[in-house]
Amino acid sequence: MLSALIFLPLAGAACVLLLPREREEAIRWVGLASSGLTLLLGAALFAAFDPSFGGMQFTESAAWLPALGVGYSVGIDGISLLLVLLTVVIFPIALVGSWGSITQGVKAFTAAVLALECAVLGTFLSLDLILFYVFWEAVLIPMAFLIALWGGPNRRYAAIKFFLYTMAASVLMLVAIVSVHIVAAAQLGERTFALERLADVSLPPASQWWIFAAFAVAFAVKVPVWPLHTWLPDAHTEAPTAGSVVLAAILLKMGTYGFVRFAPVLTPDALVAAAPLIAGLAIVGIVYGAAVSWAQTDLKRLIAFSSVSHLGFVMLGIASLNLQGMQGGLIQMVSHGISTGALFLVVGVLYDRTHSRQISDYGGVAALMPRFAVVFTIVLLSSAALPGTNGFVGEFLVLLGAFRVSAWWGALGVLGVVGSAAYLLWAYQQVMHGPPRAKHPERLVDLSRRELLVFAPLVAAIFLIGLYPRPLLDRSEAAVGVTLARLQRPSVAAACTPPQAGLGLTALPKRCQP
Amino acid sequence: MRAPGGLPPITTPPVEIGLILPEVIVLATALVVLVADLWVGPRRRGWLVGLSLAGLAWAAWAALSASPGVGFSGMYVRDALTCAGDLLALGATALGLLVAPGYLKRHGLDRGEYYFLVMIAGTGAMLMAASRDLLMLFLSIETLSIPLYVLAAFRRGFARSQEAGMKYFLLSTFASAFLLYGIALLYGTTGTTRMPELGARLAELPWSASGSAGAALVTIGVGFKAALVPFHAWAPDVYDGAPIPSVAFMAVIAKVGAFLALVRIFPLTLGSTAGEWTLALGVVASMTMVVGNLAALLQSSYKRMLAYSSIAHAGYLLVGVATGTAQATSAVLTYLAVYVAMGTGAFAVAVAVEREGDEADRIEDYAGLAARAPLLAAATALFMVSLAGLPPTGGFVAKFGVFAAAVEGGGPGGLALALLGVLTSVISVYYYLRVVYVIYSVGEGDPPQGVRILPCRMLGVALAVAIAAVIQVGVLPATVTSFSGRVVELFR
Amino acid sequence: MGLAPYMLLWPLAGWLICGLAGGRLAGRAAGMVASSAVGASFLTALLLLLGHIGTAPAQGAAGGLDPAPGLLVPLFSWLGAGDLWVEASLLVDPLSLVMALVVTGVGFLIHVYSIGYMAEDPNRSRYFAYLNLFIFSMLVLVMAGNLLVLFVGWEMVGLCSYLLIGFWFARPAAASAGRKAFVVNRIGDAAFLLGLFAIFTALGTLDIPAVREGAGGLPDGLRTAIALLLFAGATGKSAQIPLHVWLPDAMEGPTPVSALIHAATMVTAGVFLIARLDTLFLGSPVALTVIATVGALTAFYAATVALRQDDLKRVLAYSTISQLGYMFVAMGAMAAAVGIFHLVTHAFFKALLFLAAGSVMHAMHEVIDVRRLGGLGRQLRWTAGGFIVGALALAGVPPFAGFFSKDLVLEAAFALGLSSGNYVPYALGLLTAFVTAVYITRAVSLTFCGTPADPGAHPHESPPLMLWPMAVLALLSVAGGLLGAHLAGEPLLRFLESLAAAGAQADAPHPPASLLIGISVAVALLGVATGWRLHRGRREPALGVLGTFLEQRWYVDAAYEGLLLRPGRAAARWLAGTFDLGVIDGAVNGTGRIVAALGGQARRLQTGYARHYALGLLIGGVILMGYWILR
Amino acid sequence: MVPASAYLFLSALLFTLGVIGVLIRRNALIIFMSIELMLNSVNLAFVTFARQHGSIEGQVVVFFVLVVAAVEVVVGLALVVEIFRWRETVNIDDVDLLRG
Amino acid sequence: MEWGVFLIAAVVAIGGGVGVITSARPVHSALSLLAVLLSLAVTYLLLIAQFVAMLQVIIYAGAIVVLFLFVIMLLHARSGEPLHQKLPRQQPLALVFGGAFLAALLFGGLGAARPFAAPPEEFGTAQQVGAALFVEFLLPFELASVILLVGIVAAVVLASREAPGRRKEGR
Repeated sequence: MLSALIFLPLAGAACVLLLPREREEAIRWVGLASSGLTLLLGAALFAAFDPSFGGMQFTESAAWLPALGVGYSVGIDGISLLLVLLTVVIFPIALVGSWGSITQGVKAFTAAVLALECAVLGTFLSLDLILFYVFWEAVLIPMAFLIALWGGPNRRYAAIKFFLYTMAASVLMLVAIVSVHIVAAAQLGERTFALERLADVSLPPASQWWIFAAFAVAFAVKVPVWPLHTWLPDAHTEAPTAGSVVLAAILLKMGTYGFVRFAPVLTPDALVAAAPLIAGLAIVGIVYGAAVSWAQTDLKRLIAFSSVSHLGFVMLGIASLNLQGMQGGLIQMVSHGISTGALFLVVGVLYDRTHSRQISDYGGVAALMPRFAVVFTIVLLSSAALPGTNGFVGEFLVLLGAFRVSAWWGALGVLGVVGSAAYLLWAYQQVMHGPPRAKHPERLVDLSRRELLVFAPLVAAIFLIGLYPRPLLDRSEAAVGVTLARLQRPSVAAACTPPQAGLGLTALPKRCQP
Repeated sequence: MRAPGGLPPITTPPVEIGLILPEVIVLATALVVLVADLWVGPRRRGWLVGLSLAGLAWAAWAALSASPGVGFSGMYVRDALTCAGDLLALGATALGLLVAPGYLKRHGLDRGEYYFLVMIAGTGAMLMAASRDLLMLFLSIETLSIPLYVLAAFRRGFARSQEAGMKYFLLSTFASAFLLYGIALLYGTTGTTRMPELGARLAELPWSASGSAGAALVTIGVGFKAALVPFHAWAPDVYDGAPIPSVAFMAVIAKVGAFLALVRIFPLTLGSTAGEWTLALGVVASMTMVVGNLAALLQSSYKRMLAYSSIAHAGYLLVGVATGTAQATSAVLTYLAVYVAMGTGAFAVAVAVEREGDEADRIEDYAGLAARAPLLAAATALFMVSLAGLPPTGGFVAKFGVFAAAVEGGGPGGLALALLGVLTSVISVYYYLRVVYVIYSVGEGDPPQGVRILPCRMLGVALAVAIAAVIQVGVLPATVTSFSGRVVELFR
Repeated sequence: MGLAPYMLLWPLAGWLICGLAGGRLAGRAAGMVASSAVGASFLTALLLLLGHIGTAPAQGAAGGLDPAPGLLVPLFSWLGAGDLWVEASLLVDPLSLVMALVVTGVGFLIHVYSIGYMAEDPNRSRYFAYLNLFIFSMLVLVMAGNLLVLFVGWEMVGLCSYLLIGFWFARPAAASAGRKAFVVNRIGDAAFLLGLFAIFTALGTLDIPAVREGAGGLPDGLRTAIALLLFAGATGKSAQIPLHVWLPDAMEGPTPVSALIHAATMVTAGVFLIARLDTLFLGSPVALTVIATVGALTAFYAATVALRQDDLKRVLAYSTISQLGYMFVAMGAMAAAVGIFHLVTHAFFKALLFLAAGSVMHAMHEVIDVRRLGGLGRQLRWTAGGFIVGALALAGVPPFAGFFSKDLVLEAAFALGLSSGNYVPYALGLLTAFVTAVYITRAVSLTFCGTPADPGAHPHESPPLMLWPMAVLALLSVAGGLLGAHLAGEPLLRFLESLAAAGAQADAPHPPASLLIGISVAVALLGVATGWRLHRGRREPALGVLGTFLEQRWYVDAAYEGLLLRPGRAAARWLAGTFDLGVIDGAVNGTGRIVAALGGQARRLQTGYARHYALGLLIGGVILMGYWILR
Repeated sequence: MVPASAYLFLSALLFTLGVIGVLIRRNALIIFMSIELMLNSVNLAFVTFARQHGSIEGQVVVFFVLVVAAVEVVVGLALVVEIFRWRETVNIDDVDLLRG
Repeated sequence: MEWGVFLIAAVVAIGGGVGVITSARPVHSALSLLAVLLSLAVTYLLLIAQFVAMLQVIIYAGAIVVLFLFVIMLLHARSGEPLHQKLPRQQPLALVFGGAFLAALLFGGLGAARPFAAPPEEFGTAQQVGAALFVEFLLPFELASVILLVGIVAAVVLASREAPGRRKEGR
């Protein structure tokens, strides 16, 4: 079932590629159909998921590269379930949302988006470290494509920066993965990259540190944790709407997901030790993101920096290493996906009409586009974490979790709540309020039926999660509990064999002693 | 029968034809093609390629079915490495043959000698893998190299092609002399040129300056063929100037031969004195990765960029050799298999594009290729992604195998090499993806003037094979890795 | 579940109808729908009250009006994570019922008024949707059985306030005012949120009854900290120093909104919050002192500023701030019931004042600057009457409602002085009472007396739909004092007796009530007289530097602008420009540039000369050999 | 009897002379001759070692080196002639179109 | 006596070597090369390698040097070396690193030197070399024939006059 979920979009992409490029309508519908089917499958998965069990469900595994112990193994637990759900919901929306704006290269665009969906789902569902890494890197290609080919004027720079920055960070993770694998081979007596097997491995403290650091840098860039964020504004700004939506809604979650999924299992001691550092960076990110957002003149850049701020909350929640914090972090991931995705769609609506992202080019739009104003307001409030919307649930739990660790974390984190209201409302006012300022007011027609349909599920989700987040929280609670339980594991580092002993299967002596 | 001088008769031993059957088949095919060329009309040269491919297929079959053994007074060995080398060289040769005809026809170079030389070079590479003797290795290298000089200079009357041939020839013979002197010193130290005996005697000796000097000189000679920094300088110029089909072939076949020889020399022959060379090879590998990738960064010529990229890949391959474990060696073979496909493929793409009747070697010449030749563009993109080592292509599996082996078997040095490897890979992403970007960029100025796409059926076949291989290894790597895993038996 | 949820459902339904039906509701339809929703809600509240009183004897020990303990109505479980379990629930108890009645009652009147006031506005269905949403949110706030639910209401009323202040968003001032209100409120909310965290961390629950129960057992320091955090939240919503700056600007909204939200109901939420968690505050003398002091200072500050404001609505806004200060003084003086009493009477007379001011604006085509008004008493009799009733109530002239409640507040403040020796709140309160009388007299004089400033204007009295609500409010402003008057048996105070503060008051030494009443009355009358003397005939005495100081609101807004906002904005720009692009991103791009430069250097090694290559080979070979031999 | 080291000394010296010749001369023909010099010095080393070990291998190698040297000279001279035909130079420094 | 012969041969060889790399005219270089080859033949005789010495004289001196001379004659006109040095630092660097290389080579090479033992019977005769060639070195011998064939084909390809599309190109 999970494999079907992962590869259904890819099959859709293949179908799209087989269609002649002139038949744009057919291409669009095939694309939508395959991502829609994926959505249905995801919904079925959500329904069939057993909330009471904190381990992996629906697991599948097969040998892939047996010589090295690499396997194809996928599974889902409460943590990945939420992100999978988010993914399958966002992608059809992103596809439909770009029907109006992508007119050149529809075929390649649709195929790239679908391939991206496949890679993202694979990332969230992989239980084998190498498989995870494969999907993780595979995500970069279609995304960079989306930015580089359908992006704004500075797209090439943005795409290359996005690609190189995130890749540079993640290649170190590959080396770290191999190192874990080697220690595991010594301790377990078998070659494996399977997460569940590696969970039994105790890394010695020294290597735990650098392995955690390698993982953390890879994830932190993706999140992005301050000060590793500068690729994000450029990528967001230049990407086409669908790209921004997917980037913000889903790709950034890959980083936070990585923290939750791998750090507690592989490097629990280092995670516990580094938690204050992570929290510190998260708080800086929250405040910094908010402050810098406030000074932006470009709408997309503003939202990009708001992502830095909002993802800071997720990281703060994770760093609190308690149930509320982690659960809040998860909900915040989903919430940010929905609300920031919607914000980018909102900007996309404006951009489609006037081809400007500059805040100063707008003003008084609310009067011309009342329905749009309502949607924008709702999305904005969700992003500003107004109670009753999804954003509040996540931020509340995160801040509560953080506060329970240290009142200071809570106190500083709360600054973000004020800040987000300040810059979001400021931007909203500049764009929507005041006297109309647009050069071509006649272009600012209200939302079309298609656009309303695009926003409808997002708005529904905003309120649904805001008013009744239980279905999500219930499903993830057991898994988060299991994850946190790993951190309580007594440190067995002392009893560990040194990594040099009996590595590898070959009888050759060790080389390159320093 | 007794000679007048009263000398005893020379009884030649029986020729162990079964061992060298694959090489013999290729050689015979080459000769048949050389002769048949005299009778085949210019329009029917396609038959020659077909004939050659049939011969290569037969040779591959022979390589797979031949039984292992040592023969020719211990000069020749047929083992897993030989078999792997045969298949790699045959694959590279087949692709090299398929890539050429369209180009040769367009430029009036369509002569049977081309195919003959390609197959002889292929034989040389096969023999390099099978050499169990340093003299044999030297002769194999020459068998590989001399045809390549000619292939580089095959575009007669073209200064750049001539220059490529000249530089290649000059520097190659220069390096060969070093190699020979190294062989002489090793021979002087141990009294033999058979590799296993030589390795065993070197291991017995406590330390010998001559053995070390000899090994260093041999490294220069073989490293030259593999284009390792600082013995690489010929490669960019030669690849830049030589006709594209030749480059597509030589970049790959030279690596196959050289790295199989390096594997034969270092882990297998000198394995017991590994401490003497791991650091040296590691440093060379680092320099190769760094210089190759950095110099490729700002190239504007597609061929030249790929030339530096091939240097960089030599660096990655050498990481595997320097690590020297069975796992690393197996990874090197997998890497070579992938490189045969993606390296040839990347150059082959350029065969189909020409600007104003000549090679289209500027990267800008490929602008908007996606719109005009979507399949060709997709193939290029795939090769670039694979060369960059990104999943889910074979390039990733190849690099992953090498780096994993280095981390696992190389200690801190191996870890450092792997880190440097992945970081330089990131740099490489820049110049590979630049090509992809140019190919797919839409609406950025007019398409370049005078650029034409010239499809060719045989080229299509070559590309299809290469694509299939790159994807196959990327998605289901076990097929290739389990095969290259057979080299483990050599280490027992 | 009882009736309580329906009280909330009516305005919710009204909101949905007005919001979704939008422009399809022609004429007065939207207003009618919205008003009837709130009316229904009011009736439900009334029924609940009666039910509550009715069941009281069965449960309570004493008879009569003795209140029943609160009734917790669970709705659904909202969210849970680990030991956090939040049940969305309503708490039906005297305090919430009183608040609900005020909200829906005054709210209903103002809805009705709005039908007339907004008759010409094309976006009135949006207006009524917002208004209904506000009533719903306010009810969520006051009825909440869980602090997190309360916080939901708390933030949502802030949202409604934002939406309604910025209702005429095409006016930049309105849009800015709405944003300012929201953001300043958010600052308070942040503190509130921290208070919630602290409560949960200490007590493990956020259910209001449980928190009230458990608050007594908290250590002093923690309790003080929590109390101060919550009070900080209250200063935001209730516009106390230092977070008062948003309220005067909020007058950019439609006047009925000012009446409902920024006078009668929402701004009193902070007072309500303290009453709601009285047990928490009672145990912390430090917090109480802070509350009383801040309240008194705010009361005095705002009253003095109101002396020199030219915008009639701004006068009323500062007056509101000032009156809220009184309520906080009561809270700080452990007289929660008294505070609520003042809240109720204030709701009546301040709503009346605003509606009257709105009526003036309606008549004068949006002119509200008192310097351009004058002499309206003749043309707008009903309006002027209403305003004057409200003014008298505000000034604390007996027997108007304001007199009773304000007197009780001052009494409580005096009692505080008796018990703690801190007479500052009382003194300031008394002073404020005087100033209050002065400024409201000035407002009346400038607006309704003398000769019109603009003889060309021909104001017409507002339609009955606007006058009737004013009449009802005027009635309440006159008679509302009975709710807490000794003569009438203090029904409200007794009803609210469950508030611990009211109980605590009993232990305190009794102040000399009749003396204090006398002083109050004297001060009020003196104030009115002074005001009349100073401003008779629409005169405006020059006050020199002091006048400018007051006109500039003690330069508080300017200080915020100059010391916080502008430097903050500059800092943000610096971060976004110089630091983020220059330093952080510069490091990233710098790395790229270095690599590219290295690439250029690497290319230069390839000179094209074969002899160079051979030399390179030799050099490499020599080094390799040297290493290998000498190793 | 002349010791092996004397022959090896001569061999090394000649090899180095050849190396320097390749590096400092610009005439392609002289460069080729320098390479021949290097190959010959290798031969001397082989023959010396053959004598030292008493094994014939070293002498046989000379035969193969000779063959290769001959073929290389043929190919190299063909290239020189070809280049001379088009560029009218045998100066190796003039062959510098390809660089960077 | 042996020393005397060796020293003469060595001096001639070194002198010839220096001549090869310093002569201004290729002809002189070729003649110097010839001197080296012949003196090496003498040392081969000293090393009991009669057959090799013969090969040296016949093939090297006889064939290869003649080939060089032939080409020199063919290109005689402008085959001199220009005075202008494009690569000024090449010469000093070559000398420095050449010297270093020589040191390394001597250090390595001389380490392998051992005293000569009495040679086996018939050492170095054509018979013995031939036997080794056809028995032990059969495969290399066959391979050598392939290389020669390649050489022929290479010469044909490179030298054939039928090259089409000839034109100069450059940047």
